[in-house]
Amino acid sequence: MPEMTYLSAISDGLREEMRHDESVFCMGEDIGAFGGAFKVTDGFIEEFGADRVWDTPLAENAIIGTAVGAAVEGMRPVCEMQFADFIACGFDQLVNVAAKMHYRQGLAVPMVVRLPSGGGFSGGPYHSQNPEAWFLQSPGLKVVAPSTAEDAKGLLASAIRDPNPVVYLEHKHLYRRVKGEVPEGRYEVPLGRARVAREGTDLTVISYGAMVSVALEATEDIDGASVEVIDLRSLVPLDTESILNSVRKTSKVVVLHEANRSCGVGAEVCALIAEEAFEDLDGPVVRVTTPDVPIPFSPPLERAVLPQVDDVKEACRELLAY
Amino acid sequence: MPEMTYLSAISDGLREEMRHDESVFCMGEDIGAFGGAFKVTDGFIEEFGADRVWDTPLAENAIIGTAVGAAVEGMRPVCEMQFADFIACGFDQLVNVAAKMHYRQGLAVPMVVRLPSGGGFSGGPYHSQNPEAWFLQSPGLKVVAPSTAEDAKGLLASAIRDPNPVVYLEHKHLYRRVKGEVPEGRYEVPLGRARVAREGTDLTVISYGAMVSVALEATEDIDGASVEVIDLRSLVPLDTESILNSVRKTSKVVVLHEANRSCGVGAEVCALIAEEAFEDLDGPVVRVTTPDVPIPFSPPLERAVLPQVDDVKEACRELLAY
Amino acid sequence: MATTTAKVAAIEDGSPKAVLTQDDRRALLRYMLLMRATEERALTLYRQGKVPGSYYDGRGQEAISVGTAFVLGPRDRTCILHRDLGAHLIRGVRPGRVLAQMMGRAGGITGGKDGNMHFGDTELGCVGMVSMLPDMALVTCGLALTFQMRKEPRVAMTWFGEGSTANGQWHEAMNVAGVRKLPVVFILENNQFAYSTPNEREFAVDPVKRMEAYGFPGVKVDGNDVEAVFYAAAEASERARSGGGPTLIECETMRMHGHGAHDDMRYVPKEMFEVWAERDPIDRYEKKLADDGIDLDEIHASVKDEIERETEWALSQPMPEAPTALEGVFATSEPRLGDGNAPWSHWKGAGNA
Amino acid sequence: MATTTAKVAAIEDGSPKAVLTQDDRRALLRYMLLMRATEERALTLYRQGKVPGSYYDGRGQEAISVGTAFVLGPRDRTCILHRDLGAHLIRGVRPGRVLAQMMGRAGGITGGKDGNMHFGDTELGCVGMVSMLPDMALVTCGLALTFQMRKEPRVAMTWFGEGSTANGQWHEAMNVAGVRKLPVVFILENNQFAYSTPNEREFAVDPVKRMEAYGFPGVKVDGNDVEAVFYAAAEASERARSGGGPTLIECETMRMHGHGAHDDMRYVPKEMFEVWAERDPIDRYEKKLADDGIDLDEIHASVKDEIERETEWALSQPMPEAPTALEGVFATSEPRLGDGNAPWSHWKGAGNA
Ligand SMILES: Cc1ncc(C[n+]2csc(CCOP(=O)(O)OP(=O)(O)O)c2C)c(N)n1
Ligand SMILES: Cc1ncc(C[n+]2csc(CCOP(=O)(O)OP(=O)(O)O)c2C)c(N)n1
Ligand SMILES: [Mg+2]
Ligand SMILES: [Mg+2]
Repeated sequence: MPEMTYLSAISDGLREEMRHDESVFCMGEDIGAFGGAFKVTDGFIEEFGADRVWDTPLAENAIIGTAVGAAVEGMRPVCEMQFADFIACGFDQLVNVAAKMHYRQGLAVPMVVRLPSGGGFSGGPYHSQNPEAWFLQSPGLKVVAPSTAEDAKGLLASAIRDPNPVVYLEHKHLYRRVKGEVPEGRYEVPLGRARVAREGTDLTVISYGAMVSVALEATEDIDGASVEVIDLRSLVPLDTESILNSVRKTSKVVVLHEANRSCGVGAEVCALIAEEAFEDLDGPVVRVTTPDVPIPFSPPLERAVLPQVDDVKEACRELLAY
Repeated sequence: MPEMTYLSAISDGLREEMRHDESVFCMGEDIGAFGGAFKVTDGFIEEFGADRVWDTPLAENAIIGTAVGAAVEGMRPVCEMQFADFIACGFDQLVNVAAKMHYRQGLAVPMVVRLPSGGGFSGGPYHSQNPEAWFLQSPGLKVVAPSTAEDAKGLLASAIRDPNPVVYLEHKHLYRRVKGEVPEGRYEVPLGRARVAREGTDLTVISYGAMVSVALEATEDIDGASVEVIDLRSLVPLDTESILNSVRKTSKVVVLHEANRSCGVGAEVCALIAEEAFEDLDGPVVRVTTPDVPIPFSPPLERAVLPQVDDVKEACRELLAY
Repeated sequence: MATTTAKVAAIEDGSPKAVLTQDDRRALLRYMLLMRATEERALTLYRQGKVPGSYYDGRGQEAISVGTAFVLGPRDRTCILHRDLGAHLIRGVRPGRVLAQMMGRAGGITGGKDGNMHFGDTELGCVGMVSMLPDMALVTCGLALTFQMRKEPRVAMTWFGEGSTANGQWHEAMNVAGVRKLPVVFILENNQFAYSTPNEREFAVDPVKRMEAYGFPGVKVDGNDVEAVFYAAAEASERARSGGGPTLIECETMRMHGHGAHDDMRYVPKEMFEVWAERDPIDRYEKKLADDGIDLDEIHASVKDEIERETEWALSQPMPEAPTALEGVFATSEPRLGDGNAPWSHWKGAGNA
Repeated sequence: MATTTAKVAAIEDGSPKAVLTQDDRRALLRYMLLMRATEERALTLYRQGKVPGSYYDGRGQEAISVGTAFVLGPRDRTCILHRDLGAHLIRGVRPGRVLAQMMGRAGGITGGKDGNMHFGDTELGCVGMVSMLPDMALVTCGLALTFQMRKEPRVAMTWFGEGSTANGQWHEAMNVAGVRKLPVVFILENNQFAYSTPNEREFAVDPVKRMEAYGFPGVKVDGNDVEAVFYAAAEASERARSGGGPTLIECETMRMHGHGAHDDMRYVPKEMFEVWAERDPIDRYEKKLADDGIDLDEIHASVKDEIERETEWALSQPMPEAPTALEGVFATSEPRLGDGNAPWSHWKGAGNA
């Protein structure tokens, strides 16, 4: 298997689906001539033409709203928000039109909204957000957040084939940092199945996206403890079985994510555990997240708010000692 | 003290603040000549004139964005969304412009966004939503959700006086159903303080908004158990002390709200308890919420998704027996 | 590119290709009558407490949804709004299903999931409206984009009120339609009020004047003259179908009922109603057809029959089963939009356009 | 109401009241030079790895922010965008604080909370931009609304690119400004590209043509002629200040650098740069002033001195303390916007407009 970056795995997955299926097309700001702000669609306009690689006007509701119309007519649009932060500008079409379409009218809306998300590189308050929790509070949307190159490609394929609107969170900090073996050709990583990133018996760290590698690094050696790391991969549907199985095994849980704390995905996972696995717990369910602040620009400030390896280490140590 | 409906308490509070302070003004669709879709501002245009009771064009970002500009220049705008559901149309200005203003630039944004929220009267998927959790995931916004007439007036006053953008959730189902004694003249109910709606020792039901009365009715008599009911009133800031104190006392908690389940306020409260009060718990932390579905229109369907008195009774019974 | 009346526009490119037979004209009147009768019956059911929630209708605006939708071919697609019941009826929705919809019955078009006019019969090619206005204008652009990408001679049509033109999504839709030259027809219904808000508080200048700057024609017609509306729509859809791009047609009319049944309309000057009552689109068309010797009684009778039958059917429908409330949040298959009826004689035997 | 060039507009209502003294003209040139020098230095610091994140500048567009902001009075307010450093400098922001801002230093205007051009010196009456475009246009309307409600003769000014005119919020801002006749001046900088997207993919027709339908003047000027820009802005702000309502001024120009420092601009035809290099706003104005016998060397020297001093100061600033990252999410007091500098001789002694 060839080795690819997370970024090229996304491009490869998108290219494969577009080659395989005429109805798949992409749209977004500067995705054509420029190949996208992060070059995910570099070379696409040359291969697929300007119709299937549409450089849209600067209008996020227009991107998502026209995608909905195309999707109900049988196309499979893949929308790119230039940064995940801009989803707030297309929010209404996503949560009110796309998300509720099937429940109200029984129409499928096979579309994907790609969100280059997350911080860690001085993007500042408007180029670093992790908006996934908004979508968990918006019934009708599926949500995925790959952490590896292989999953990035496989989950994108599943998202494109899925008959529902899928929010695909691609973490910018992983684009060129994460490399891995990626199968050639088309394959799907099913939505709704978590991945055990490392087996363990003493404690479980549950995470997704960019924080998975932080979890692995932080728990590689904590005084020899055996730490299990769960990569959720898919946030809607959430793989509650895998979460609960791991908790039953280790009885101690740290939930880790980069998004803000209040009503984040971590809150949902903790609530799930506190309700479904109460008897299996040997200690409090601990969250390590970005506090409830915007993401500051300056490196020392950003470091101070984003979860660091040491924060996770400390949380695990305390819980192990509990 | 005069008795007022929840609705007239809101009107009264807004009128008092406008009489007291020239810089307070309101804006929204059909709030002038028509007095607002729910008549909250009935008679205002006659008393305060068309400038301070602005019938805006049909444009939610315009309402919130112009309010931000007025607020930073020293006004205290009170915006009305005709239904809370339409906040999705003004979402960007609220979460990106208003919410982050002070953190980034140190400017105060003393504005209020009134959201007539919630279901229970066949409003259907677009006139019944409870969007509060979105705002807890948007640092920089304060969020309140009164359940009584007295709090409705007092919390609105505090929201208007607060130097930050405050999302004020007024539950439509309470407008004319809830009555109570309301002090005359100006007074404030401080933001960030929960209210003990009923003292108890065996179990705590934590709720807010329309579900507080459901909690009280459901727990009036459960085989003689002593059930404490906490009315959060304010969701940001969240009164974690009151929550934890009650849990320490009763050791059993049911969290109840009308909003959807995943990443809702209930998830945050459960996570808080699972982390901070683990040792005090004598049972799982149980959530009673609307499942992750849009709110259907037809009465039997709507009843099937919104939390009912019996659902709460059953959850409490099970937990008490635990 | 100039903003013109339908008539002038027609003259500009030769007399209109569109032709109405006497049967077509009977049909136009019948659909207007059917719309009014259905809404009157729905209002009665509402007053009897059989319609939960709120109630909205298009009283006085019948000529617009009927005159515009009448031009559509089977494979054209629609996003129909809350004042436009006539468009649903023309595409083939039975009045009974509309009444059942409003009563929240299982037999309603959304099976009780949504209410009032928030529906679209997907089997007849309609993507139902959402409440947020004018979001469907962008969805319509997406339907049209698909026709364009597939090189299919099809048209997407949608409707919106004048108040909605103040919203940012309206602009994004017009701009996208202009940039991509999409095969779409926008029907702007200026019924003088947006809920209680009059034109002058929504915009400084008549929105039809904006169209030139979006790069496509803006046409203004008498919205209470069903044939004027029809000819303008026929020309616009012909243009769209043949690759000429979008058109916006502003139909001047008056909302003769409140925004919803709860609305006392205290904000509307009495005289306005008197003036506009004189221009009732149905009365006017009936006079015209009567002068042409068309038998109105026959039409009235058949409409009355239909409404009675349909009401009976609607009332016989059960409420939905509670468990269905939890079903259908996610799709597991991909049902396609179906084709709609195309009653205009132009389409007879034309097969699928 | 017609869309016209600044010159014609000026003639229409008599020769412009605005007058530029030789000192004013020296100032205009100096601010343009200061903007370019500051940005060149910032780019150097970026290349040296001292500027985290991304870097954006307004190379080639200096005449616009300088010519427009120069007309403002002390109590006027601004929402300044990412190509408009000149406006910050005119209002009184020191280059050093801009460099510190870009380097994420404690001495930067946002103290490291935000970066690059995402700032505004509130003590000088600027509400800093957010990234979402063109959100500030609505915030600017809110500032203007306040002046109008308080009957104060003050103006709010903001800037945006041509790509931003495709966004719904742009429309909502124009519409609200037109309906309320707000004292606001909108500066549209058409620099040919929105990131990589050329005009024809953003809109079908030049956006300045839209203004008539919003009910206020749209004026188009040569954005590389600082005095043409100034006179258009002076007329517009005079109109706004005297209750005449909003104006939009489209300034035709060219973005001579990439969207950001990372952008290789492979999408820009080479010839375009050559053509526009000929029109460099600073070169053109220097020729003009030299012909008028103004000593350019003196100006160049003072700009060079200032940049050196300011750079030193900026580099001497510490990074912010980590704990400040958690501070300031909520306000506990209500600091007011301060007044900005008003270097135009017109304001000398005029006190607060
Ligand atoms: C985005 C949005 N904001 C507010 C509303 C609430 N609302 C429903 S209808 C209406 C007035 C619409 O006026 P217009 O567009 O003229 O259509 P009409 O009802 O007059 O046909 C309003 C404000 C809405 N539906 N959508
Ligand atoms: C709502 C929104 N969507 C996307 C972006 C990303 N983005 C930043 S600048 C830019 C191009 C802006 O073009 P234009 O308005 O012409 O301004 P210019 O940069 O050319 O001065 C884009 C798409 C944004 N800032 N805001
Ligand atoms: Mg209207
Ligand atoms: Mg540009």
